[in-house]
Amino acid sequence: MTTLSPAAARTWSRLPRRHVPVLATLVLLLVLYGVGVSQYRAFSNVQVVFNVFIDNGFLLVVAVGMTFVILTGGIDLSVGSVVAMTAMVSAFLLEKGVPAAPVLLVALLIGPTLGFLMGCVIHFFDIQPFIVTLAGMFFARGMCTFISGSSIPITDGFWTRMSQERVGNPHGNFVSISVLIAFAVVAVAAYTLAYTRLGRNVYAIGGNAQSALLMGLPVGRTRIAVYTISGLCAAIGGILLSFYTLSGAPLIAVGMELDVIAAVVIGGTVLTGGSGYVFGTVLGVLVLGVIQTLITFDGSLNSWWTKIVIGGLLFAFILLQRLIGIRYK
Amino acid sequence: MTNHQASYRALTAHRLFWPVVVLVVMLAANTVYRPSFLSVQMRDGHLYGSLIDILRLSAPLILVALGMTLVIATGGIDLSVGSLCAISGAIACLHISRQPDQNSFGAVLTALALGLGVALVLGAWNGVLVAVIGIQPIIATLILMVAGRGLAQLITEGQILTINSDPYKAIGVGHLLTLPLAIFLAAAAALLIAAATRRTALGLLIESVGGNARASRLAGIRSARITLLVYVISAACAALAGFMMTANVSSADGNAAGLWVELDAILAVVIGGTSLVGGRFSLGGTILGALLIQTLTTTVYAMNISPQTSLLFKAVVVIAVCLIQAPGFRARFTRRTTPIATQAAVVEQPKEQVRA
Amino acid sequence: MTPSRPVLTMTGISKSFPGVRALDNVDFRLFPGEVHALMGENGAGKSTLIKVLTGVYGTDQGTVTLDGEQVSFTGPMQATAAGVSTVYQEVNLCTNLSVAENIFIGREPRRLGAVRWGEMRRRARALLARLDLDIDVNAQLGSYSLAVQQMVAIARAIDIKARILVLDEPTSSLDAGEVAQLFRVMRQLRDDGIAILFVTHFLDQVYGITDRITVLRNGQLVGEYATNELPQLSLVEKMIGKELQVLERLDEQSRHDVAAPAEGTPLLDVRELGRRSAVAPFSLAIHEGEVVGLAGLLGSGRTEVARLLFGADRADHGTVRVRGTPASLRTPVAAIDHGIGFCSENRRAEGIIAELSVRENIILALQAARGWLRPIPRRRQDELVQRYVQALSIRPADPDIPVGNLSGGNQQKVLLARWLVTEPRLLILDEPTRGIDVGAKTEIQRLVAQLSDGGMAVLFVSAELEEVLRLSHKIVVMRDREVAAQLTNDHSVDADRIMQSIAAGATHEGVPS
Amino acid sequence: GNSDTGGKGDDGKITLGFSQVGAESGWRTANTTSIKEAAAAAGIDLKFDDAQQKQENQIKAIRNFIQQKVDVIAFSPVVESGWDTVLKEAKDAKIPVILTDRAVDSADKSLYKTFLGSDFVKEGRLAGEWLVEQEKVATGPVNIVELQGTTGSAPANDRKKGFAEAIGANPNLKIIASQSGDFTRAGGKQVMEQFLKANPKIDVLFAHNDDMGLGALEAITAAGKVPGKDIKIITVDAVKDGMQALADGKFNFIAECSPLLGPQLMDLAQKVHNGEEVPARIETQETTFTQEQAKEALPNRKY
Ligand SMILES: Nc1ncnc2c1ncn2[C@@H]1O[C@H](COP(=O)(O)OP(=O)(O)OP(=O)(O)O)[C@@H](O)[C@H]1O
Ligand SMILES: Nc1ncnc2c1ncn2[C@@H]1O[C@H](COP(=O)(O)OP(=O)(O)OP(=O)(O)O)[C@@H](O)[C@H]1O
Ligand SMILES: [Mg+2]
Ligand SMILES: [Mg+2]
Repeated sequence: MTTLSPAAARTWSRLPRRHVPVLATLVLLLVLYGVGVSQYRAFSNVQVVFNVFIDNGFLLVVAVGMTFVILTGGIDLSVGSVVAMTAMVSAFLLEKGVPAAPVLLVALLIGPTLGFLMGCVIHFFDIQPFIVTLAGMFFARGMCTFISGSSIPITDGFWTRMSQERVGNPHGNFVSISVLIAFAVVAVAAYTLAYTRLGRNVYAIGGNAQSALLMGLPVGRTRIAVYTISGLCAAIGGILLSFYTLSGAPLIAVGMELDVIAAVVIGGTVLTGGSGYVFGTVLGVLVLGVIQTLITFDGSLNSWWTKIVIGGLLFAFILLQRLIGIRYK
Repeated sequence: MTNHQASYRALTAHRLFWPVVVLVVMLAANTVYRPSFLSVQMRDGHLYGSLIDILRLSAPLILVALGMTLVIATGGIDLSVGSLCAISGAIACLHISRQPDQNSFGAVLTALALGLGVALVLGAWNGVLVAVIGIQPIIATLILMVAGRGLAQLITEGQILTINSDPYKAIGVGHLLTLPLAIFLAAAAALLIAAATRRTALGLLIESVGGNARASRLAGIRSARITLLVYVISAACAALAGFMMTANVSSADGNAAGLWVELDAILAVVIGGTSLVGGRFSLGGTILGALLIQTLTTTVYAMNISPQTSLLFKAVVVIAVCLIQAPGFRARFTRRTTPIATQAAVVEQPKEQVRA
Repeated sequence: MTPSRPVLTMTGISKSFPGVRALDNVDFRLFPGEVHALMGENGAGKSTLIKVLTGVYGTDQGTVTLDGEQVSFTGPMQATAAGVSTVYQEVNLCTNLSVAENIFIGREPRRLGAVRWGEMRRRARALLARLDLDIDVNAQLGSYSLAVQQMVAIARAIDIKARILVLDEPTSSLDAGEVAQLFRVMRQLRDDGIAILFVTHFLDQVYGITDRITVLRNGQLVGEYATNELPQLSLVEKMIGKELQVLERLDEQSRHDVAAPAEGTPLLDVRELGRRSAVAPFSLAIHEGEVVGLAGLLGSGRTEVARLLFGADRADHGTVRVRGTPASLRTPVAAIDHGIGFCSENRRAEGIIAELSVRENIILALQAARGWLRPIPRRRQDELVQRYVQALSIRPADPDIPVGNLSGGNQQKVLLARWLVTEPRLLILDEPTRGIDVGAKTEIQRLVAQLSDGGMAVLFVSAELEEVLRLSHKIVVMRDREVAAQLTNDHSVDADRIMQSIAAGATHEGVPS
Repeated sequence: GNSDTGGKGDDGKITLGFSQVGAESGWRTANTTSIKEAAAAAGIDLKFDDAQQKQENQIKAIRNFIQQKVDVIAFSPVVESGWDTVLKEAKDAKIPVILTDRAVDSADKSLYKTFLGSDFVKEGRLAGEWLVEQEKVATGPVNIVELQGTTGSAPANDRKKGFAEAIGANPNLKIIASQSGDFTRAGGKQVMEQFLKANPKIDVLFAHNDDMGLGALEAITAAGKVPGKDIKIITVDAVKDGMQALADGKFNFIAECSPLLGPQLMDLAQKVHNGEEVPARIETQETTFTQEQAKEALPNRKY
């Protein structure tokens, strides 16, 4: 007879345990926001919060894709460049007079295609994701400069509308359409991870790829899928960025992959894979956004102090997050 | 199976065979493009030529990548090395620039000691965040990557600090026995690290921590100390590289010095055959990887590939290197010609022998 | 009752790894409605044959025929789809997922493509109840002990409605109760016409459930026999290829009844040591040269006790004295400093470092204790490794191959060797004979007895009650994460008595007050 | 609510929100310093933001300036295009915008009040014109190598363009190699080393900034050639180290790109705030330097 009834006392402490990192992040984010409000009067404007979303919509979408990849224990360094390439290709095609719909289609296809190819190389040839996606990063950035050495403005009507349409009160508080798209992506991703086989396989592979293989899960297919998803998210992010800036520039989003990875990790996803939530990623993006807003509001830091303070705030945040995590373990 | 075949097989099965092939192919391509590429002349008592340039310029990358190898072997990663290069270089240059006699040996030595000292402290900081507080390495070192750039600029006040010190300059462009001094420094560091890891048990313990951290703890390894140590070593290597970079141009540029060198270093480590997951590491492979990357950069300049396309070129080469090196790729490629039975002997063991 | 047509036929299977011929022209047949034992020493090629069957490895030569059709799986996914359900030797589950998910992942109940979590949990609960396992299906699998994980893996496999069920040492850390439960289920499945391939090193289990036996030796087929026609003795003979010696030793290995040297200051004396939500505070004294056995059911907290004593988990209660002086065992390093060694039950996650060589794995703990600045000279390493490779018959006997390439049993021996070279004063062994073949098991038992005669204290945890009884001077019985009783292992103690005290609960015999 | 007055104090002090590109070069730092000093001197409350070379960050900063209700917004665009949306928001909030250093390519010119800064194309052209003048008498081909700035950046594109236009006047002048040195000394040196090996005869080096020229200088010396004589060096910027090299005869010509926009900017900010009319485009006072002019100018060079 085997009885392993978990003591009732353990149930309450176990249930939220896996949510503790996310909850801690949420609390700390609110504290950070509180600091802003107490320091700068204009910080309490609702529009400030909306702006954080408006300004980070594309980052959020890309980070959602990265969450999939990191959950499997991989990494995708190509996202920043794919974002730039998507924006660049869109701008280039629009400049050539191609109508908006085919441009959108092409732009949305390039990212996933590249992601798919990278996923195949990673899976079939057993090459480390870091190096494959680094090559992908070189490739996509190379395509940007190859298409044009200088930035290309977008004047297309559809793009302009998407860029300048204000949802909400156009003279009061509003968000951009990109924010709605970003939320839609987040919702779809969260659903996929929680309720579909693909999503559960992602977690399984991140937990232990070899076990997942032996359990008869489609490891290869899933792995290729996550890089494709990340490519798709980067492509959507690229479109949102082109809405945001109404142009394609060869050097835009340089180093974005690091911001994205940072956001995902701050959101509580473990880099070795297998644990984390899309909601955490949303929080991670917001943390970066709020830190930046704080610094702009301060407005007294010079260039190097800006970097030092960003580093310092990041440190304080992660340290607290970690300490809370330990306490509740 | 003839003797000849067997030795060929042993050779191609060696982990570093294929990177070497790519390196040779690249040099050959350069030579075809410009036959004088390989020529080395004697000029002012030292050797002069593109090959020498490659060696000298790869010295800092080799240094950074060596430190990175150890960090990666423990299953970590160090993104802060670029900023550490900038900081240590800036500190050294700042100290020298304040001296009345910039050529004084003593002043240069103090400058180096200062730069190195600060780097060691920052390396320990990284180590503490990772090993003691338990923050994920990529994030822990990202903090210093961001803030460190700011520190470096704070030190130089955002300007490019030019110095005029021959002893310091020698670190970057000096010569010894007709060869650049930087090569000797990198080689010395490589030997030192090799001795420290392979002559002692450090290498074993590092590989053990990287291979299975939980098991290592239960085997009584003080993994926190080991982890701390590798971040410190990595910082020290970065500092030395920072001295070289700044000495090379006799000036400290807080913004540009060592920018993105962490990516190159990680790439070198990975090309060298060390897995980012941690565990077994190969210092020789890393050095080869660094040489390969520098050769690639030099090739872009020497063949005058336009800057617009140079990244595409780089992408192609990087992918070629990994593909040709990947056992999975070669297995698929050779399957048609080699009977399957002998294949297992050629194909190198991946971490877990499981067919996907 | 054997139908004429086998559901599975493997003919002329060969498989080589670099330097090792793991399978050499092996034939194997499996009929519907039979339980078929695959027997052989450690490293004989059992697991490899299974992995060839399920497509984890490709074959060098040979064919696999399933229901008369030749198949060539390229991976476990295909094998599962074709009706081959497998529990591999090392527990291969995802510890980051919940118990329920581990059972159902890949075939979750769904509606319109969406996973039905509630339904999944309900079915998981029902399934586990069938195996008589009452655990929280919502909890992360990793929070349960290895034995529980093994049960979950079995649950997963039997729920897949398969034609062939492959069980590679599923019982290695289960105790009698679970084994009986498992056998009940296996019989049901067999009666439903499912073919079961069963690997184990426990001979009584072989005779308890199997219909036929196939024996492998050194990668070669020795033969296929009907269980009731093959006496135990000849089975062992066929497995080891030598005559009888081992069995003789098995017999002469009687109860370890040298009077327990339980006087004087204990080597280790813990009072009220405990850890919230893991083990209730307990007191225990271990003397030099004493073998203390820990008995108890699955999840009774034996592993927790062992981990607390080694500092692998931190106690939040109680005091420790080593040779009379107060000590703190807060970390493994501290415990090792006090001369304690610990061999974990979970060899893959907490034991071997797969990439490192056998040599490196063996000297690891000793080297760690010396610090990195004092490497063990190569000659000394060779000496030590040589000695234990021989003493424990680790195969292949090449100290430079990665330990991950060894068979499961051989990996276990490497782990044991790691601690033996450190010559600890107290060695804590958590399921040290897990997956080890009959021959080697007696070797290890003898070694333990020998070491304890030489003054080393041993804390011995094993799911196999016989083994505990045979070796221990004192037996500590655990129940529900509490020490239920401490018995001196004299002739009055036997398996029944221990089972009784497990059932009865706190009899608190001989517990120091 | 939106009733906040943000940074605007009651003392009538103007608040200027300024978004800088970053601190990627000594030139940029001098630019920042000039603006900060001028703001202090003019009694303007400066909200400074560093965008770390990212356009996204600049847009974010401008949005935040709008929220803080600053009186005037100024910024040095990282790239030319892509500002319409956020500038429209500024316009709706009735905050005037001044561009510094680089122009933007908005079709709607009402989105900003004025542009203050240099003309990169012109700098390239000035450099080229000087060379054409110098090589008037040249009979054979003149081999030029070019060190470009960061690929894809506006100054690199424009200087390259201006220079190419100007030297088109003389078919003898030929750019035989052109590579990116990323605006850094190390980059300039490394690229120049290979140029020297690949091309036995180099007559002229055109570097898109002083720093790359200074790096190249070392490579030239190491190759046993005399900079300024064997190889003529033309650069842009005129930072102090560059001027020193020019005065020492190692460089031959520098087209100035002045970072000292501060006083002019503050002046403009005040005017714009007071609703005064300002010209749509104001170019900073910039000159060119030859070796002799450099010797004179060097002692009172600030950056
Ligand atoms: N991945 C591998 N790489 C190299 N050799 C291997 C590998 N897997 C198994 N071997 C070798 O193949 C032989 C057979 O191993 P296998 O695991 O099949 O033994 P086993 O009969 O299951 O033993 P055990 O009872 O210990 O589990 C052993 O000699 C082992 O060292
Ligand atoms: N690392 C751990 N973290 C959290 N809880 C654990 C851990 N290990 C075990 N437990 C819990 O403690 C219970 C007792 O497990 P333990 O391993 O001590 O049992 P045991 O008596 O050794 O039995 P067996 O090893 O046969 O399962 C487990 O079922 C599990 O619920
Ligand atoms: Mg086995
Ligand atoms: Mg146990």
